[in-house]
Amino acid sequence: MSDPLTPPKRKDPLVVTHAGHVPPALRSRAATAMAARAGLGRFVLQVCDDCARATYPQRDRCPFCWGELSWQDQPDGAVIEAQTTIRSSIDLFFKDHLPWRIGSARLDAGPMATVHLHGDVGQGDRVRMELKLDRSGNPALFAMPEKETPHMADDPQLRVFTADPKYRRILVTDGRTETGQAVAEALLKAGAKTVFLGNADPLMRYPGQDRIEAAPGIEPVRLSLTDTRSIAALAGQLGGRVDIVVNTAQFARQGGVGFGGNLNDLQSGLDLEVTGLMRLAQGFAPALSGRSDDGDRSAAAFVDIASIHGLTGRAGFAGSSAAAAARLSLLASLRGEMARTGIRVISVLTGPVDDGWHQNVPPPKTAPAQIARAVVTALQQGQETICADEVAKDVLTRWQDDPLLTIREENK
Amino acid sequence: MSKTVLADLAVALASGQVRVIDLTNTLSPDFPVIVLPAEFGQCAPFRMEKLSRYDADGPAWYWNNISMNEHTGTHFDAPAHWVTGKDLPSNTVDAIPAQDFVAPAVVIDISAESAADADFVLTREFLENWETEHGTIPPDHWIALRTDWYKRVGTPEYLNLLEDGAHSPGPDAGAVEFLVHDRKCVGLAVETVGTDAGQASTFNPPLPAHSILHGNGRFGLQCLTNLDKLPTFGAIIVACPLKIEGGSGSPLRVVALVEGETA
Amino acid sequence: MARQKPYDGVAVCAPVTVPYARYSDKTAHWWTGSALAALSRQTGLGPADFDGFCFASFSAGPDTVVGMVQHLGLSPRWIDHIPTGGASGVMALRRAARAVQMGDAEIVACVAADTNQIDSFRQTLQGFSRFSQDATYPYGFGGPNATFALIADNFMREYGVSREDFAKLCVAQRANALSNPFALMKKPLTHEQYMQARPISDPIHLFDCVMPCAGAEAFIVTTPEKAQELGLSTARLAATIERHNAFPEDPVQTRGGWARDIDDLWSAAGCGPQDMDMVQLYDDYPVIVAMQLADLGFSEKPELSRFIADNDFTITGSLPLNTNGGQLSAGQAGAAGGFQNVTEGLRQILQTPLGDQVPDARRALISGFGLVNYDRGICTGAAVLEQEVLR
Amino acid sequence: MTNRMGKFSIDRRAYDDVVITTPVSLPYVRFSEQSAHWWIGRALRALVDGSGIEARDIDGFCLSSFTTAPDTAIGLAEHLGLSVRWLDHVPLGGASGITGVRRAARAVQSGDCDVVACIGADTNQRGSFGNTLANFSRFSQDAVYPYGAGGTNASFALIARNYMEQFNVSREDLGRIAVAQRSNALKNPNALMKEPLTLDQYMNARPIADPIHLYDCVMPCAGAEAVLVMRQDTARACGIAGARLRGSIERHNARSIEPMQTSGGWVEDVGELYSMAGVGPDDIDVVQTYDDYPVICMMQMEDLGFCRKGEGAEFVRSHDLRIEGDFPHNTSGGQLSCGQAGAGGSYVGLTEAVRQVLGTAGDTQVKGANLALASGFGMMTYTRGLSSCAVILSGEGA
Repeated sequence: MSDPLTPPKRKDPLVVTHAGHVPPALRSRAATAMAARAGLGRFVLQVCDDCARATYPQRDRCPFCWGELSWQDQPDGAVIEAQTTIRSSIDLFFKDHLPWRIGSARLDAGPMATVHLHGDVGQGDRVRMELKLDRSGNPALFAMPEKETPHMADDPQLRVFTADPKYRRILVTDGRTETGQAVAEALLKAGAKTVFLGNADPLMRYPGQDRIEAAPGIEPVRLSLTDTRSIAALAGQLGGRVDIVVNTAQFARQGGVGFGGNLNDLQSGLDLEVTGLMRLAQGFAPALSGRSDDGDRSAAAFVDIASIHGLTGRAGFAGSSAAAAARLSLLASLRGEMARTGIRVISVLTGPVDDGWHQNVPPPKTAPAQIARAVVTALQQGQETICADEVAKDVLTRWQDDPLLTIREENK
Repeated sequence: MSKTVLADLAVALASGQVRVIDLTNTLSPDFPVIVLPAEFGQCAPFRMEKLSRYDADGPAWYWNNISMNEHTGTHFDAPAHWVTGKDLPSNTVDAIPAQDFVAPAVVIDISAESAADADFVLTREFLENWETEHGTIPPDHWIALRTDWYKRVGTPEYLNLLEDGAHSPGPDAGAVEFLVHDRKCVGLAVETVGTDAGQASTFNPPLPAHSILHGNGRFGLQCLTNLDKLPTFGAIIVACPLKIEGGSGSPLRVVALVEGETA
Repeated sequence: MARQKPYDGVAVCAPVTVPYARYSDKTAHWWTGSALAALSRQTGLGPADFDGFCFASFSAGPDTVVGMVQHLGLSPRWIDHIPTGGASGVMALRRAARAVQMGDAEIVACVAADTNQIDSFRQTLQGFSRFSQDATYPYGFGGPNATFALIADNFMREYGVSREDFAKLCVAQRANALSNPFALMKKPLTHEQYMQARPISDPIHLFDCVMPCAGAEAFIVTTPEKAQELGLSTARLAATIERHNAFPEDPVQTRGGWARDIDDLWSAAGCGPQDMDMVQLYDDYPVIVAMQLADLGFSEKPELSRFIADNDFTITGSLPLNTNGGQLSAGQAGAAGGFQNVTEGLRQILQTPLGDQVPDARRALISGFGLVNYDRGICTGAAVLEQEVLR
Repeated sequence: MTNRMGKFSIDRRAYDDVVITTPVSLPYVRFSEQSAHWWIGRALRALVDGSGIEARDIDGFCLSSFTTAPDTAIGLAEHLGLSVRWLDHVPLGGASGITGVRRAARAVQSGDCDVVACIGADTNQRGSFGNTLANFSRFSQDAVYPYGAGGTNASFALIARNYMEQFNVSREDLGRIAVAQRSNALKNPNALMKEPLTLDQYMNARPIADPIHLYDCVMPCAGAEAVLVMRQDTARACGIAGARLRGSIERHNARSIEPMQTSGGWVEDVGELYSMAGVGPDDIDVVQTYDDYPVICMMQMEDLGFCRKGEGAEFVRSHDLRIEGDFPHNTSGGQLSCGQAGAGGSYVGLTEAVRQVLGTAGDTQVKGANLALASGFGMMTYTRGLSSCAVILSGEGA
């Protein structure tokens, strides 16, 4: 079993914050393709289109018959054939995390692989492989116990690859919405120490305010994503203490483009969701980055919840989808920036949320609780992209398969 | 009026005999704006993005881009703001003669009543009683409603928004009709976020201040401060909205000129 | 000085060209695998069947030959890594031939492959060599165009060769390319178009330059017995030469290493320039083609202009030159550009051309030239291939 | 010995009268501010000085180095003014030296050139070791280095642990190899390690990546090793003594489907090695294995036929591996005690083997050594050493 994580002690103000490093980031294009799938929580290997054998490390051609390779989900079982504990490393990141355990895993899928080891597994063990992302956003094979072990998630080596909310202090940007409240509650339930819950207009009450603000662990804060000054003020106040930022801002309005679109809605949506995301990132990303490897208390993730229709556009919600598209684009760039500092950037993709702005949309719709679950799962798994619900999953699957077709379908 | 009036005024300003009172709230992102039901277009609050501040984006200068609604912060309502005034001549801020932006004010103090009842309604009867006590409201004056509401700025009690809507004092139709038709007022100047009472959408007719004032070519001034610093009679209000082409209103700096020691 | 021993017991076969692409999102590893897959289709051999592997590429980094061996599942007992660009084809041929002849390997796959991603060419140039980093690219970053402009300027003045002469070579190569379905250039080139092309770095103009692209070339070197068993047509390696950093004392390059070893080549081959049915010369620039025509014994340098005028370089002409169109018209796939002279020569004498067949082709002269480390190409090589058995 | 030749029936031809001469080992330094170009130039100079052959008569050049980028062999030829008619670039790490000599031998034997300078050299500037590791191969970039960046230590730890468990090898057994080499190194003035090493010290060394401890690891350094390869007639004409190349093998990516490496590519070809040379393991007087880790030395003792697979531990227990012992092994101290000069390390055993059979090894000389075996192993591109090679040399009297 793993030692249970203990609540981090208060930081000694005289101790220099540990500078964040990331594991070696130089990878091949094929490895980067693996990362893209790892980010979705898939366990994939390259499989030959001709001879159907799986291969690893990442190749560009099959080593058995020189056929073309494609990425496929693979059985995730493996056996650890050998293990070692690295006690000396010339890499800054690993040097900081020594001792570090790795092993040689014989994957059920066929190939041998060098893998990171969970504390509860060792030589001879059957394990369950997970394809994680390391702190530089690159793929990492991680051997987990085959069956759940006590405090499994608290394994210090595993926690390097996740952004588990346990004992972490988290900013949720918009407590005025049902989604924001559901996310805050789920994070507390998952062990978060504190949730700073944003309120764009503390002078105005909001539904559910009394209940959520009374919840233990909730600290209401003034935060308006459309107000640069309020973000600067909050970052100045909390920047050094927030470990995870979850942006739940949403401005969904019905409307077309040439017909029935509302320019003010578009502007408001862009200001809140797009410019607001950039304001939030500018306020908090530097502070998060500065604490990306600060032991138990390290900053871990920046989460953004956006409509899946940012990928495709959507008839009837043109402006909202455009804002989501811009938001996903900003987030992709932010992900690249944050990969250099070791902060995971997570996209939670949703279908139409079951709220007042989607009253005319037939079900299935996304319940705020589903979004909250997805946020927690992504953080616990260290996943980069997660679909909160069936609609998002469906659109993403179709989009991965044929983007242009899906764009047409969603805009009919 | 002799040709020395302005010279006299200059002397009076310099000597403090005439003082300038700022009736304006600071434009800031924190200042609340009117809230309409969510399905309507919403009034944009004040927002400011720095362009440069003696930095790489402008080494020797400091300036900001700002954005807001025409009705954000301390602001002026032109007759075109309301449907009742939509066909009047010169009903937008750019078309209103500049002459109309400077006018004397009469201050009606309903602060005690408002403190006692946030939904206090100003009636014709109240005004007539007031005149009995203070004298007749002269024509061509701003009617400044002192509620001391400005002291609530920065608290939820300013908008005072409960589940059934906002609660703040304002006139009923009779009062507005009286002020417009019988007293020929320039407009209504208030400290609350609107010239109408918080609950005025439930009045019959609804929103009488907006409806009657603008329908008769009169103006509104909202979100004022310091009305308690003005004399009942004798202050002159200077309220020049931005000259926005076809604008329905405008944020503006409102000042009052008051004489002597009067506080 | 020892003379080269004959290449007894060596068969060259199975030329492969993977169709070029102007830009490719694939890696050099992929292109190498494509070439091996093509060899496999032609021979039925798989990864376990090759016991020798010879590799040339600029864009496989950080891998070299041995990384490629692992990547592509080979388990050879002889490998060679040839990072000499335009000379790599002839060098691979020589190395593989000696390995087979000496019993160090029996079936050697020789592969050159390079990808061309959107920014690869600039990056290759940038990281090309220390001398180029220190002493040529800071002088205008003209790449090889600028270097060869200096060589061409000097050569043209020294030997009375004109752009008109180069035009004839380029126009002939383009004509040859039109029958090659894999050539990237699909339109005819007229003498007039050549002359009026925009200047790149005087006197180099547009049609003097190759077009960088992605592609792969491969062939097999084995024993005649093995080739027979596999049912492959074979060519014999009659003679080869190779030279590096020859004539460093020449102020500007007017000759390549061939000039030092040409007698060795023809005496070992037992024939001469007049016996060649075609020449496949390294053609990064027409001035280098002209230089080879002289250094390899077809003409004296002062007579080059007349020699060019007197000959027809098209496939059916008096001296077929770069019958696939050469790099000038087929494209330059990095190090694979240093292999296409071998594969094209081989295809012609094995009677399996991509495009039109050179009539009665039995002997091909292959010449390589490569690696502008500083101010000149410093690797040169040449080989004479002869048709042996057609199957 | 079983001949493991598989489907390839072709016979390796003998090297006839090819000889290896002029072994050069430049004194190593832990860190060097000089470039690899400088070290290579210095090695060339030592070859010229040591052989009396003039630079312009060197017409073949074979280079191995990790630190010449962006240059390769050809860039160095121009840099150092060589004009050659045969050139090879051998980027095979620990297998470079022997592979390079094999190529050079075929070139001089075939008359493609007369004298080949074979050089392995690397500089070691602060950071260059990490740089080499980080850029070693695509597989290491994608699938090894990001798993702890333990470099080869971590990868070999996995091999060693598996090997030790499978074949019942203890750390003491491996320690014997390291301790004996240190004893040998003390007689080699060029060795970087100057202090004796006891088995206790070996056992108590700090762990690096279990079961690899400090004295299992080599020390990266700067240096160069070199030889000349030519035909016997050329050597005689120049009055240089040379070691005859009796047999050699190489192999890459052997047995890649075995999950854990327990043997190197030697097992595929070792029969041919001895049959080419016309001798057997018992005839070898001195053995230089590639010693990036003692466990790899033991693997080679087995794979090269000195004992059977699984008997390596017993073999080192029952033999004295020192210069004066009954199985003189890595007599210069090897990389474990001399230092590992990058690709130069691939030549350490070779140059020492040449010196041994020529009787010019000085204080490390094994008495009466006439037949020497040197082996190479390299390119840990992923989880195993990809390249292996070996050579048998004899003195002129043989």
